[in-house]
Amino acid sequence: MDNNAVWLIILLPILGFLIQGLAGPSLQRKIGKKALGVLAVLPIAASFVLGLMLTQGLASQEHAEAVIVSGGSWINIMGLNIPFEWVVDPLSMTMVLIITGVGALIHLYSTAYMAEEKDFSRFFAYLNLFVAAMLVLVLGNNLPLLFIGWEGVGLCSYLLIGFWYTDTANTKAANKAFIVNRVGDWSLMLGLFLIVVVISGANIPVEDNRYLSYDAMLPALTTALKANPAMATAIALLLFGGAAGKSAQFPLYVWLPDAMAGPTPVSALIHAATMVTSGVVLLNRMNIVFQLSPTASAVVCAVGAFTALFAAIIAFGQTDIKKVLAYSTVSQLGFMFIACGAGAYWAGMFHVTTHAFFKALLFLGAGAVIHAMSHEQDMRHYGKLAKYLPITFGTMMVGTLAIAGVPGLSGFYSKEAILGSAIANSHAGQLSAISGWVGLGVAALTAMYMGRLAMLTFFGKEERWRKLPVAEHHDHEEGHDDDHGHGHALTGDHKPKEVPVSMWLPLVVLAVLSAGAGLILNEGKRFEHWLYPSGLSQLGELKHEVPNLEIYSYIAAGLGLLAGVLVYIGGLPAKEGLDETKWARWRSAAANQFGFDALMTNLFAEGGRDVAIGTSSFLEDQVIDGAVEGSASGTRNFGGWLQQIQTGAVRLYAMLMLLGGVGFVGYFLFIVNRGGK
Amino acid sequence: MNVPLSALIWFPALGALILQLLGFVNKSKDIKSIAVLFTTVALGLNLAVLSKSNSGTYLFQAVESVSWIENLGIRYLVGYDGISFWLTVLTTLMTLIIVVATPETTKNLRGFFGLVLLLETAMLGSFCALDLVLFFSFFELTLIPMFFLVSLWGGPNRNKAAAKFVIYTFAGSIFMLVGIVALALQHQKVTGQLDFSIINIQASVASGKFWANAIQAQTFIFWALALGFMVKTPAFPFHSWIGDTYAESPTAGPILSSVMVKMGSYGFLRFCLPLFPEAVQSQAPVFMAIATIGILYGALVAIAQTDMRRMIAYSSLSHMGFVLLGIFSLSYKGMIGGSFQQFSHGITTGLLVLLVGYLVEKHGTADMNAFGGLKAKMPLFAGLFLLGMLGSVGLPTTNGFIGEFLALMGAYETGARGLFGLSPGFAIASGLGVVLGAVYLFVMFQKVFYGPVKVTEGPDWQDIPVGKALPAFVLVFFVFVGGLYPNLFFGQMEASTQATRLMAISEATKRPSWKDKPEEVTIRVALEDPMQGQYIRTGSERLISSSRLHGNVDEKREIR
Amino acid sequence: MIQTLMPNTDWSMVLPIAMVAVAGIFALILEMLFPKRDNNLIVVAAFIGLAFAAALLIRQFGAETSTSFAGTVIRDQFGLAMQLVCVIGAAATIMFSEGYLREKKIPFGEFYPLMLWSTVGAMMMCCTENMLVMFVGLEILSIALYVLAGISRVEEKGEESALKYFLLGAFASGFLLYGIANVYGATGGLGIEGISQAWATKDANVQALLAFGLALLLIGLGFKASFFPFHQWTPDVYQGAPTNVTAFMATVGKTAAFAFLYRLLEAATAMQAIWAPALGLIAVLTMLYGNIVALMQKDVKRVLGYSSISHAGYILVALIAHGKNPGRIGPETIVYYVLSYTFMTIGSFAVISLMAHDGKESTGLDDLRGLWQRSRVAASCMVVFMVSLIGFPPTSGFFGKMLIFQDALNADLLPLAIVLAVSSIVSAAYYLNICRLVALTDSPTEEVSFAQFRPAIQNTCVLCAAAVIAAWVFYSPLTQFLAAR
Amino acid sequence: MSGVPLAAYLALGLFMFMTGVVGVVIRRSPIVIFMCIELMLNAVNLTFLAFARYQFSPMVAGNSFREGQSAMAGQMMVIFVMAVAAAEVAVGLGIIMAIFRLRENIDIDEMNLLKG
Repeated sequence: MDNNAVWLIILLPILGFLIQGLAGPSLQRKIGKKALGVLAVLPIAASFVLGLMLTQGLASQEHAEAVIVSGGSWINIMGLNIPFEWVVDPLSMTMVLIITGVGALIHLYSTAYMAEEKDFSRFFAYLNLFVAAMLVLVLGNNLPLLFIGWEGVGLCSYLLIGFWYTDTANTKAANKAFIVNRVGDWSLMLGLFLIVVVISGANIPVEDNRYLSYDAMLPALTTALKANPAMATAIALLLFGGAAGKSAQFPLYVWLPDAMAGPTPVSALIHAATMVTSGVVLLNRMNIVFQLSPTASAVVCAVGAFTALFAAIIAFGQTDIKKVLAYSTVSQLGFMFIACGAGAYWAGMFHVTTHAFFKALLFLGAGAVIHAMSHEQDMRHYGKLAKYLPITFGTMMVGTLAIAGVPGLSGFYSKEAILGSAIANSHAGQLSAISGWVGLGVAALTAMYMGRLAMLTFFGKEERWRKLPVAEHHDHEEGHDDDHGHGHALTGDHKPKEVPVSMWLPLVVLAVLSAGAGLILNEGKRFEHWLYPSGLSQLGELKHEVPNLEIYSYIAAGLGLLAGVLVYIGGLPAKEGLDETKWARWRSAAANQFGFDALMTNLFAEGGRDVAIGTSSFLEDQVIDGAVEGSASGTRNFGGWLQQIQTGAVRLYAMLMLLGGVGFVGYFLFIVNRGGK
Repeated sequence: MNVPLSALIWFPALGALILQLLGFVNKSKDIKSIAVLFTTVALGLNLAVLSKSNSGTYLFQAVESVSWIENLGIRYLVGYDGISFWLTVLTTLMTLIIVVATPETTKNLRGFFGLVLLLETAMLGSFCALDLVLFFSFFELTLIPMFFLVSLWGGPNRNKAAAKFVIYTFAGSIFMLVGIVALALQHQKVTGQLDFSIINIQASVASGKFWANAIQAQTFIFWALALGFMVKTPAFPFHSWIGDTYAESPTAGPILSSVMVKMGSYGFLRFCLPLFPEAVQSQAPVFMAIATIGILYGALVAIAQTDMRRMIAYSSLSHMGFVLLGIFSLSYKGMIGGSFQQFSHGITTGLLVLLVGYLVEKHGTADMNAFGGLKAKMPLFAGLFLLGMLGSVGLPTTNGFIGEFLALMGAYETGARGLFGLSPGFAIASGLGVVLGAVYLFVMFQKVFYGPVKVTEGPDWQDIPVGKALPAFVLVFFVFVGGLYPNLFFGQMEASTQATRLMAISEATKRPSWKDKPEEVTIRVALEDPMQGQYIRTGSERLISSSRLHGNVDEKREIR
Repeated sequence: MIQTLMPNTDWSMVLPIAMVAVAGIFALILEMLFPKRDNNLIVVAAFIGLAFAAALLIRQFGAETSTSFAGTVIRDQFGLAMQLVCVIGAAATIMFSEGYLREKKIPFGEFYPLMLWSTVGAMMMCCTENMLVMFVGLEILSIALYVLAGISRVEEKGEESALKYFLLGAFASGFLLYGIANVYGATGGLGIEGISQAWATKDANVQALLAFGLALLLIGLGFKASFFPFHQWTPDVYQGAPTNVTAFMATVGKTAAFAFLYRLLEAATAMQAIWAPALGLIAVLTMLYGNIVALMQKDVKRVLGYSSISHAGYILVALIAHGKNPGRIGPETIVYYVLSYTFMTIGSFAVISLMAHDGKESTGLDDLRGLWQRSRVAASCMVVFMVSLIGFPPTSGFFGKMLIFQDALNADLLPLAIVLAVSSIVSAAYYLNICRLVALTDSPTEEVSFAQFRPAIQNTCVLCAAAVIAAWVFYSPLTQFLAAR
Repeated sequence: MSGVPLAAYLALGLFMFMTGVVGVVIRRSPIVIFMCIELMLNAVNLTFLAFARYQFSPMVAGNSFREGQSAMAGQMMVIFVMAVAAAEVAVGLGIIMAIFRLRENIDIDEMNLLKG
């Protein structure tokens, strides 16, 4: 298979974007939404097929090697050459398959989910654009290209979160997402600069100045950093800063929960399966830097572990089904970073893969539920849905068990790999082991809150929405005024209906993947050797055998699920009811993220605005501009004051002349007496 | 065809004159179309002139030298090089756009276009003038037309704004004049005759004779010139004219101004760096600090604005900060990034002002709180605005990114190496400006285009007609051309930028000079990267000195 | 002694002056012959006289520097050039006078003779190094101006300005004379060339007398040139006097004073340690005072009065620079500046004179509003003059400023240069304000419309504007011509 | 008369001059002011003559004076000063009368139409 196909992989979604973006509305009128939806899905599916072929070609070699497909040059100046070039290697292809595969499924799902939407084509335009940007991110062979994708996906995420833009809350969330990401991007950019400086400063020749292209950079960087480990830490931390922004690690995670304002498929694709994992991809790409800096790795571990725990706890405080999944995503991302910190980058990617499957599945399932429950997201109004939504229920249960780490399902294996390598390796010093054990605890928590979710949604004693007032039914197309842009709220007389095939089909496929993928990929370390055929250049083959870790995780998962079931078997406990004042203190605290988000908002958003307004109104208007205006008016007034000697009185004039003259003459004589000098 | 540069420079002024004389044309429609014709021809002439350009050399091209004032050593000396190349294009392009975008309902259209054309000549002139007095003349020539544009067609506070603009700029440039005269007198002291041609002065600077034991004078004169350029650029803290000018002028004002401010940054590149090497090296930290403060301060103040045009004004302060940052990083990447940023800032700011201008034209206000949910009413308009905004926040694949990226990288590099007493802190802090840039623009976008529809129904709220949007489309096109194929621009800039840089940082007698023989100037040697030399962290940079440009390739020397 | 009693005289030197004087006499005769007629005939006569004078001056250009009339008259390029400036100034003034006087209803024939004679006085001051001749010239100039200032006998303002000008002028000439007396006491002669000689004799008394005398002389001349403490008459008289007389005062009168100051400071180079600092201070005060106070004015003529004070300050800088080292710094700056100043000032006063309308004249700033609508030509010319007064290219004012900067830096007068820069920034404010007013299209004072717009005045404006711009474009030929190189 | 030293004449001249100056400043009637100016001029004349007589006169024995120094110059100057003074009187009185015709008094302190 000719590697130039990689161009097609990227261009097809862009083509889709152009069709949807430019011709969308008119096409929608001509050929209708269904056909338009097909047009949106096709490019992604095609890319997926191409991706499969490429991967196959790559896998057929017994040592899969990276192939660089280089195109024209983008930025080419003296001392720096940044071409358009794509890398086809296990890492990029893994991501390509996830993005296009899961992406295609979610596109398909969306065609039904967004069927009521007026701006149908706009949605798919953004979605296609996102896929394209994401592909650029993973396929680009140099950091600037990655950066294009990096900010590109940020933009699409911004546009999709704010898709229902008439609601200010959504657009605020969108801004938050973009701006918080920008902070990470800032750090990433500085990392780029530092890399260039380090390499060129060490006078290591780089073939035709491709300072930022992986194939040319990484060897040079390695030699440069070995000489100068401090720099390794610096670069590593800067890169991690970027990753933390995109992958929602503490403290930059704050944007992700709000990002749930977007349509559910968006949450599934962008904020669960693909975009948020690009930080892990970055760390894998640049793993050499982290290998060379135990310090930085330790930081990564610690942050990862803390985020995992923190988010898992918060998840208990959430009643919005999507929020629960959002925090579980944050938590799972924490796992991935634990792996990267421990040096088991492949494990990170492994979890990325499995997580892509079951988290996408869960979100889509949640979407199906929401769809069925006329866009009510509060689990407290669900209950006993299993009988209404059999397929959704079944598939979602698979997902739940997978993320809970039930043996045999994919989540188990990836989590296993992470915890094992974290505990068994000392690359990040003690911290990796600690965070490994923390991870184990979090696994238990995960199982528990997922159990909670499942119980509240599908089981229980009663159909709680029946308690809602029976409102008269009103029109669907009257525009978007409630949270999710659909004109009808959940009412007591609601009849949940199973979702159409185009929605449950993806669920089924994903369910199969979530179930089987782990087992297959883990078979004989297949995934690890696929990504890192000969181990890591510095750390070598990683060991991740921890005596009877399985047992522990069985217990963790088991206990977690059991707890979840037991607590919520009786439906919604009173002390988590609609009346939030009855809630336990810790739960209310968790509900609002222990005040962290509020703190951040006050500190940076509010505080920042105050600083800005202060600067503008005082420093600018009073001091700097004030100085200008002041000097003008001051001169004017001074003129008015000087003017007073122009009284028009001749004698005064004569007087002044006389005085001036006397002074003048006096000065002359004075000087002359001092001898003319 | 072979078009003389002067034809390009003076054609618009001629057009202005003709426009005034065509008394019998009275329908504003016809007047406008005539003006469009003139500006289009000007653009054509510009391209015709530039089509001859040789990107391989840093010598001036299409030079015309007419003896003007012998007894003062002033000549009519014009020519262009890679640095002025794209600025002339920017000038003619933006003028055309202004004329096209000006609504026919504007009062006294004849006079309006006359002034605009006059300004075009003035700007082209100052980008091409190679004689200090000639440059100064064109530089000042912009003031009076701009004064009338603002004070006759401007908003409620136009009088204050107009006077402020002119007097502020004049305040800077009068000291520049003192500096220019002092420079010529220095030349007289050294070579015996008065001379204002930068080619001659720089040749003598390059030979090291010029500033021999006159370092103090050099710093003084450098600052005298720099003051004028800082006010024009605008650099913190000499920026406070820009807010009023943007907010009170007619739409054409800020667009023109977004080109005019380039005279300042261009002045640094063209005059300060080549003529005052030691001063530039010693003062670089000061200017990096000024640039950084400008970037952050401008962004911060922009966040607090509620008037969109004021906000764009302060964003210009921030963006021009990147230009200065790049230039005074004295690294090749930084300088070329800064030069590129000049162009891209002109485009993006022009685009945003154009669109805001459309709103003002329709609704008479630019207060962002007066709008809301426009996206629902005017999707095309919103889309264009979004694209312009992306260019302004420097999203990759837009032109804004390239400039900021390279400028920052250059600043970071020089800083990290501790050259010229710089520190990477400047670049790191300036990077924050990119974040803040996202803040004010996205918040503004959210206020104006998102949220519940605040506006009344009515014809005013229909989407911008494609015809009216045409200029915006052109600019959007440039936004992405710049972002995806910047080499198009670099190709022309490289030689001149690098030469200018070497003029500033090479050691005396090793500096390139605009009098070098053409055959000595080969792109390959000229563009070998000095940053690749052996670096010594003592603030002294080893680099390929201009002797390399003259062929003997192996010789390397250190500064100081 | 014998030399002085029977001088070998070269009449051609004074011929131009004589020419103008004779023209004046002719004008008077014509006035007597045809009283109560329009004065076009007189104007023509005046022009012819001035034209001849100019021609004669130009014929002498480039002649060897020489003296005659027992050394009381000197012929040098500087003197000739300055005389030419006086002649041009007089001609330009006369050109727009007729129309103006008609509007103001003061059609007195003796106006022209007086103006010509006062030109004679100015020319005398330009071409002598002898204090007696200078004094006589000054008085001829002044006495004629006293009369002209009050020529409109029905206007109180005019008379008041005349009296003020007269009393203060006489007062000043008292100082001047006393100065001459002391210098005479020190040098024993009336020629200023004796000063350096006398100074060289390190006799304390002589030096004291010289210092005393020089100081008084500078006061007397400073009054005419309106330097800071001696300037108060300027705005009042400028406002009160008929506009054309003001124009004449502001240009020709000052030119003469500067001409003699130039020679005096050159002669007193040896004493620069004494006068340079004092005059420097005066220059600073003059520049700043004039510009700052002008900001507050409500009357155009007063504004220009104050601006003329500040311009006197600018020129003083050049004078000091020259006086400090006459060898390096020549007269070009003074001549060029005075010439361009003549054009722009007379031009702007010509525009202002358009305000006059059957007997009344309203010269408030607001009366300029909407001038554009009433006469585009006049308005555009006004803008040109204001731009030139600020010192923007493409006008002669720009090179004027630049030359002064050059001289100042050459003479190490950086502080003065900086003050000049600052004060011209201030000046921009009120000049721009005038620009704005004339260009405004919403004019409230429609009633002041130029029903019968005087072509002569318009021509004067246009010619002056053209000259102002031409002096920028053709700087080189112009200066070479004036320096006869 | 040779008993009287030059200094005495100069002192007297200076005194007269100052008297005139002070007079100009303090008096309110233009006529009187004008008289004071005349006084100044006469002080000047006295000074001239004194210098001429004492310093540069050939008649005085022991006066060694350089080329270009002459008593005549001073004396000539005096004549001119007188003549000019006469001319000024004529003009001055003319102006004063004109003013008197316009407004019945000539108190200069009441003339301040022009100010500011």
